[in-house]
Amino acid sequence: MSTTTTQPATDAAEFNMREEGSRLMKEWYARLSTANERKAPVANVFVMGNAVEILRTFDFELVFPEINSLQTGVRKTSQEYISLSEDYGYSPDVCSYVKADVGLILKENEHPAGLIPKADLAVSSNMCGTFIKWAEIWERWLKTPVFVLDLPGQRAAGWQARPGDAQHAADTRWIEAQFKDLIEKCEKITGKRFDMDRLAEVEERVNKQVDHWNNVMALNQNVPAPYNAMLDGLTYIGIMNVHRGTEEGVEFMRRLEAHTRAKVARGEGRVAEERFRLLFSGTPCYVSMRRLVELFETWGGVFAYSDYLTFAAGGMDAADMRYDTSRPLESLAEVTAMAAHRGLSNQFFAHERLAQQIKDYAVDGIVFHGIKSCRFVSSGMADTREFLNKRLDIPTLYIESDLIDPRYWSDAQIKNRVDAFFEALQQRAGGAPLSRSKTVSA
Amino acid sequence: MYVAGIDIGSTYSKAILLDDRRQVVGKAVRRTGFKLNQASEGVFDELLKNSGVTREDVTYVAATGYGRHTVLFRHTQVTELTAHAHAAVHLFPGTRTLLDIGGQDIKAVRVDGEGRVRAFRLNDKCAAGTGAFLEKTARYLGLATADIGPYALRATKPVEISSVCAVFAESEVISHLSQGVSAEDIMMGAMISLGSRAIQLMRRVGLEPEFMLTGGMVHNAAMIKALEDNLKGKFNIAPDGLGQLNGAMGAALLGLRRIEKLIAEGKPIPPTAANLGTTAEGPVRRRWSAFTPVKKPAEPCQPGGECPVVTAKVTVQRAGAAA
Amino acid sequence: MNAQVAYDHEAELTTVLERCNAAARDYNIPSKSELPEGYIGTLGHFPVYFPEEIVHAAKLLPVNILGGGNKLELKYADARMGSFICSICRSTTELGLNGTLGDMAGFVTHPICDAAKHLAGIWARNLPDQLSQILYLPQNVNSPGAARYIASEYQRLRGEIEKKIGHTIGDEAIRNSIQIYNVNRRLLRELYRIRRDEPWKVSCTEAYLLMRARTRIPCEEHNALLSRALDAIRHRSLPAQDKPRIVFVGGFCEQPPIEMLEAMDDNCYIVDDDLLVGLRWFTEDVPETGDPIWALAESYIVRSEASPVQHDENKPKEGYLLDMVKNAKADGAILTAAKFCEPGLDEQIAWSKHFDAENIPYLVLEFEEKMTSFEQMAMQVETFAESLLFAIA
Amino acid sequence: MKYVAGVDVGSTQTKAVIVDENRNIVGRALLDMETSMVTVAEDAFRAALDNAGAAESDVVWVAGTGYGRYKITFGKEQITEISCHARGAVTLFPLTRTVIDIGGQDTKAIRVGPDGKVEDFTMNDKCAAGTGRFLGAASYALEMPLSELGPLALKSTNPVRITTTCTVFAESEIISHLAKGILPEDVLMGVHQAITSRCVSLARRVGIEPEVTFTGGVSRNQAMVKLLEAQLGMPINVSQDAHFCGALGAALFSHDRMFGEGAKAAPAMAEEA
Ligand SMILES: Nc1ncnc2c1ncn2[C@@H]1O[C@H](COP(=O)(O)OP(=O)(O)O)[C@@H](O)[C@H]1O
Ligand SMILES: Nc1ncnc2c1ncn2[C@@H]1O[C@H](COP(=O)(O)OP(=O)(O)O)[C@@H](O)[C@H]1O
Ligand code: SF4
Ligand code: SF4
Ligand code: SF4
Repeated sequence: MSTTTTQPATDAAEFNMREEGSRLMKEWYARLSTANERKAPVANVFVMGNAVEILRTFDFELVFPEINSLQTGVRKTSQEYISLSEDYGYSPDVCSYVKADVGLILKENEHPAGLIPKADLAVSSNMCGTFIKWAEIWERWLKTPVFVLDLPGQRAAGWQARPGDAQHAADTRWIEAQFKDLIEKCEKITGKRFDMDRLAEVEERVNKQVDHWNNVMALNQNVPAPYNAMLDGLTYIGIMNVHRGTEEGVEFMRRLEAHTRAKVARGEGRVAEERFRLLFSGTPCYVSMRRLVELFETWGGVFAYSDYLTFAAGGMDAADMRYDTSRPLESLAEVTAMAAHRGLSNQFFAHERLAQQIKDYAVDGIVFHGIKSCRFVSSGMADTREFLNKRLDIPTLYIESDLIDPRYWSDAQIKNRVDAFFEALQQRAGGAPLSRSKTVSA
Repeated sequence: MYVAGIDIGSTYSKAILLDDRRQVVGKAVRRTGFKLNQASEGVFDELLKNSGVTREDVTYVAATGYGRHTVLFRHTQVTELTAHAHAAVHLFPGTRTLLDIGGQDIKAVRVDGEGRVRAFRLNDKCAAGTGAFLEKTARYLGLATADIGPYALRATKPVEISSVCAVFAESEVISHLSQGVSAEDIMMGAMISLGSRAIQLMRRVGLEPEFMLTGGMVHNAAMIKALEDNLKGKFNIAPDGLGQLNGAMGAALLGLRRIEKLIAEGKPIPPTAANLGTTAEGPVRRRWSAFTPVKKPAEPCQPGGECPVVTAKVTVQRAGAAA
Repeated sequence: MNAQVAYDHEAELTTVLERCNAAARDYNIPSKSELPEGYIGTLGHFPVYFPEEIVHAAKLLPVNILGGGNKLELKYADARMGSFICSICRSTTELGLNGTLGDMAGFVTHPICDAAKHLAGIWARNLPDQLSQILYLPQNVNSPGAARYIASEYQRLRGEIEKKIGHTIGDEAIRNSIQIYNVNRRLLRELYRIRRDEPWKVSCTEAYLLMRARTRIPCEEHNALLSRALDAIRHRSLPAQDKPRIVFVGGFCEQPPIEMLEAMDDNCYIVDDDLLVGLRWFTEDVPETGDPIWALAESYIVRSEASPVQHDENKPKEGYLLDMVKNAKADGAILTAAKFCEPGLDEQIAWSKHFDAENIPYLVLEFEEKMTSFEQMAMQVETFAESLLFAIA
Repeated sequence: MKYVAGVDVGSTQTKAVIVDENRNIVGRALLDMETSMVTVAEDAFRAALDNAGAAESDVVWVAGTGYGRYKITFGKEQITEISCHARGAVTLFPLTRTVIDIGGQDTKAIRVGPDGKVEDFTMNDKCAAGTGRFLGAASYALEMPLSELGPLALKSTNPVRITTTCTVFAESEIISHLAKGILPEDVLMGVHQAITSRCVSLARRVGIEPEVTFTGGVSRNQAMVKLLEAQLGMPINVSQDAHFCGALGAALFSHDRMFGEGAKAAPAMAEEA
């Protein structure tokens, strides 16, 4: 679905990831702003478990309400949206993404990035339970037809459904049945016939994109790490989601990979002096992300990886998760079933995955970021930490704040904890807790 | 015929006496203290003295407030929300949203044209955002409660207290003071913080004008200013210091209605607990919550630890037909 | 009034209630030696709905794990749960870690919300000997194939249990269990009918205790207790009081403390509620013939209640609540949600906005399983009752 | 002789410790918080110098810690109180594995490894319930100095249960219990129990391993020590210098920086304790 022409690829060194990323985001929002005018079909989808590939074949313009919400945080306007929905009646304990979106409805879709179009369809999934409650808000309030994609996750510890076993076959069958149902609904809404060949094309692009993505992720295993998984990584993942399966998306990822490779070849790291490599577990605090990264980087700490990048990319991080474009729909169902297993929809193997990532990225410590809003990510986190603490001798830090609700960010307290964490890391490394490498304001 | 309304609040006890034309005959306010029945006796005696009437002249007593059940000489009781709502609409018929800031809680109430409660919200069990927060801040600054208002009005550049905890606010006050911020500005800042929390609570019930402020805060001109600035609107405030007595007034008004009805129907006025010489109302139904009929403790008793299981012995009362 | 006869029924009811109260509020799992006759072990499951029949047919006692109440002191769970997780998940974790639930053969959760779903993983890590699993009850019950999917999940559960206990569970045994549970659901429907028609005869607290006992004792025993209780309740002669008729919703997963129910009983008649809705999930009998797994799976879709944790296009939740209010001729509703309960809190808004539109009075309350102070709550309920009755005038 | 110093600017009290080249504590000072953190820190430092009989010019390094550490203008370095309390506690009691620090505004639990290094820690957030301030409220309500609370509480035979968690409202609950005629010791014991159970549940988050060392101002309260021991079911270490633990840790880090390499706990200190 590439209507805008992409710039021809230039030398990797000239690639300005940040600019390019924000250009793509801007373009996407600009298209959304005119979608209703253009009478283009619009679908609301979530980052995890969304059947984007199918929707693309029907030329749906995709709205990611989660990204809208996080953007209010990045743009420091989330408080306004959240307050609107709390005044409307939402409890402070409700997921702040949901509340920012309710605020958006109350502000008649006026988003700092542009006008958000009214959706003709919403595809929700059971990956996060809140998705369903969220979609029900649109269903009730805006009368948006909602399709809940039911993706069976892992049933128990110690086993995963794998292609070839009966469980995987059963899950695939159920998912495929739902895809067919969804396709029928899309046909009704758009008045178009489903085109299997286009699905294969989209999948082909996603395959390429995911390959690049996995390479980019792996490049951060280098010392020093070429990018910060929690700052740069967030830009990457934004593109990965909104441009999943588009030409621009493939191109961005291709250039990003080349650019990152070049950086690694030059031995260039994200921070001048990389003293500690860290893994970030949990979702980011978008309002204060820069501040948080600054707190870490002044100590020479860089986030080499984050499990957020795994699950928010749709769990497509394994090499074997490629679409077989010769049988697009079955393959989509198969891969979706596997992605649902790999995603964070349960806690059966969260610790195993982290343990692997600790090794892969050679990190010195893990930062767990509990999110007040998001029980999906936070519920098992403290237990995972306990477990890892006991099994692996790895220092961990547990902090709590929120995705986009600035009221839960307490600078003094977080700074105190971060400082103490680094002092402990330094002591472990054999030294006394020296001061940080750069001075930072109190 | 006189009817008294008594509001035993967490910080202040208020009493008011109305005649049958709904005119105020007398009023009394005193600190509640910690002996609630003494507070009710005390404030009632004061009320009688201020009104120049005797106990026998008072036909009916309606109690409200958090200590309403301790007023043994009451004929009836209503909750403070019901009472406030009723009096608010009696005094200002246009009132639709009511804010009551007391010593230990804040209440926002939406009322209808007849003074009935439509919706309400209370703050949590946290002192940040109650009168106690102000009193604490004042205490660090060495101010008496009554001086807070006039003092804060002198502020020129208020600094907000961002701490969510009334206790941690103290360190913030100290740190502001050490940076040379004047005490007036700090005090006013505290009110602005409190004010924004209070207005937020009002938003939760829907900001329908007219607004009315009740409770002890009506004595605090600076607080009223902070609230009105935030609301960008005016509050109705009862004249003659009746604002703090609003709850008592509501109780008295409802009492009057009740007694008028009883008289119209030719029914006698029911006796009070004090008349009957009892101290508390007997339990009507068996309280299942009072038992913890556990066969064995929910967890092994720790040596020296406190046993988490309370096995209350309750004498079984046979409720129902036989009683 | 014939005091002698009335007294007997009251005494009978008291006996039953005492038994139920003891069962309902016992947080321990019966050990091997304490198990009721004929049972070989226990299997825990989390609210809301669970196909207990399958477990029952395996001669395992199905135990609905409902948290730890407000007397439990958390010692271990706080380290395992962030500070924003609901109480029932915390206290359940505590009971797991402190050994109270150590004798269970397994613990099964359902994806009603993320916290509940994740509980299974936490369990698996900490109690590796138990069968800790997620039973995927689908969130898309409207797509064709949903019943087949549920049936395959049930079949899987059956297989897992068979492996655990070492012998097969026959169809006949499941059909037999369905019959027993059908009787139970009929009795519960009757209990709720009495509450709707003559709420002064049985309080919400009493009904709750009667019902909750089923989460701990065999269904057969519960059937007998319920029959006795219903008989006694029918004969009860308590006068109707001037209290508003209220529907109470929001207690579908985390359990409101008994004190809270009592505070409501003091001021209102609770004529219908969604307490322990999973025990009353089916609105009609489950077919007692044919493939029992299929009967349960299909009934889950076509003969079931609506709940905040189940998305079903054909059962709009406000509609269901409105029916509840209408059928019970209620004057208003109390809409609660447990603190930190995402589905509950979201649903509360939807309900309240719908009630605004329909002009039905309601009160919004938030509760926590572990709360110990009820003064403020009682005051709110009292105010609500006053505003409905304006009884003073 | 050259000296190093540690200054712990707490929320309620400021502590300063002077340590000599041989790691002996030679001076201590404790001041109540006044209006300015800067001056109180300086005053405490001077008082500790006086106490040590040392001249300011002999002090080669000052490290600040505590809530107001960034306010110390004369300090050369700031270290968090978590590292400092752990360091201090491990120095006083080398077998320490868990440190519980209850101060005026924070309650912390720190787990240290066998090598004396911080492994994990946790502290209370945004609410003063369960901190020393809760005792402050009791002291205000009972009009009794802090130092007498513990001894009185220990006389209790029938403690009441304090149900309010909010420190501010606890004050009124205390008074209302007293007004009901409940003995002050029983009320006080209730207060102590409330704090203890909050602290213990916090401490359990890091996992409690023996030996446990109790630091911070509240460790001076014997009733708290007794209750903590009972709740944890193990004896806990308390030192005369526990209140100065944060400042001591800061001073020792200064010592490392100036005179030593590596952070080996000095046995000399432990003997002194
Ligand atoms: N004269 C006054 N000036 C300023 N504030 C006052 C005055 N009198 C009372 N207050 C404030 O009002 C609060 C008590 O209000 P009130 O409504 O009587 O409380 P309650 O009903 O909870 O006992 C106190 O916390 C105090 O801050
Ligand atoms: N003599 C004493 N006896 C008992 N408790 C005391 C004593 N002195 C101080 N405290 C307690 O110690 C607390 C201060 O502890 P401290 O560790 O200095 O805290 P901070 O570092 O936050 O100022 C006070 O709040 C008080 O409760
Ligand atoms: S709970 Fe978490 S995953 Fe779910 S919608 Fe909210 S932020 Fe997203
Ligand atoms: S109470 Fe709510 S949040 Fe908690 S487990 Fe139940 S449904 Fe989930
Ligand atoms: S935050 Fe502060 S004011 Fe609020 S409950 Fe805790 S101690 Fe009380």
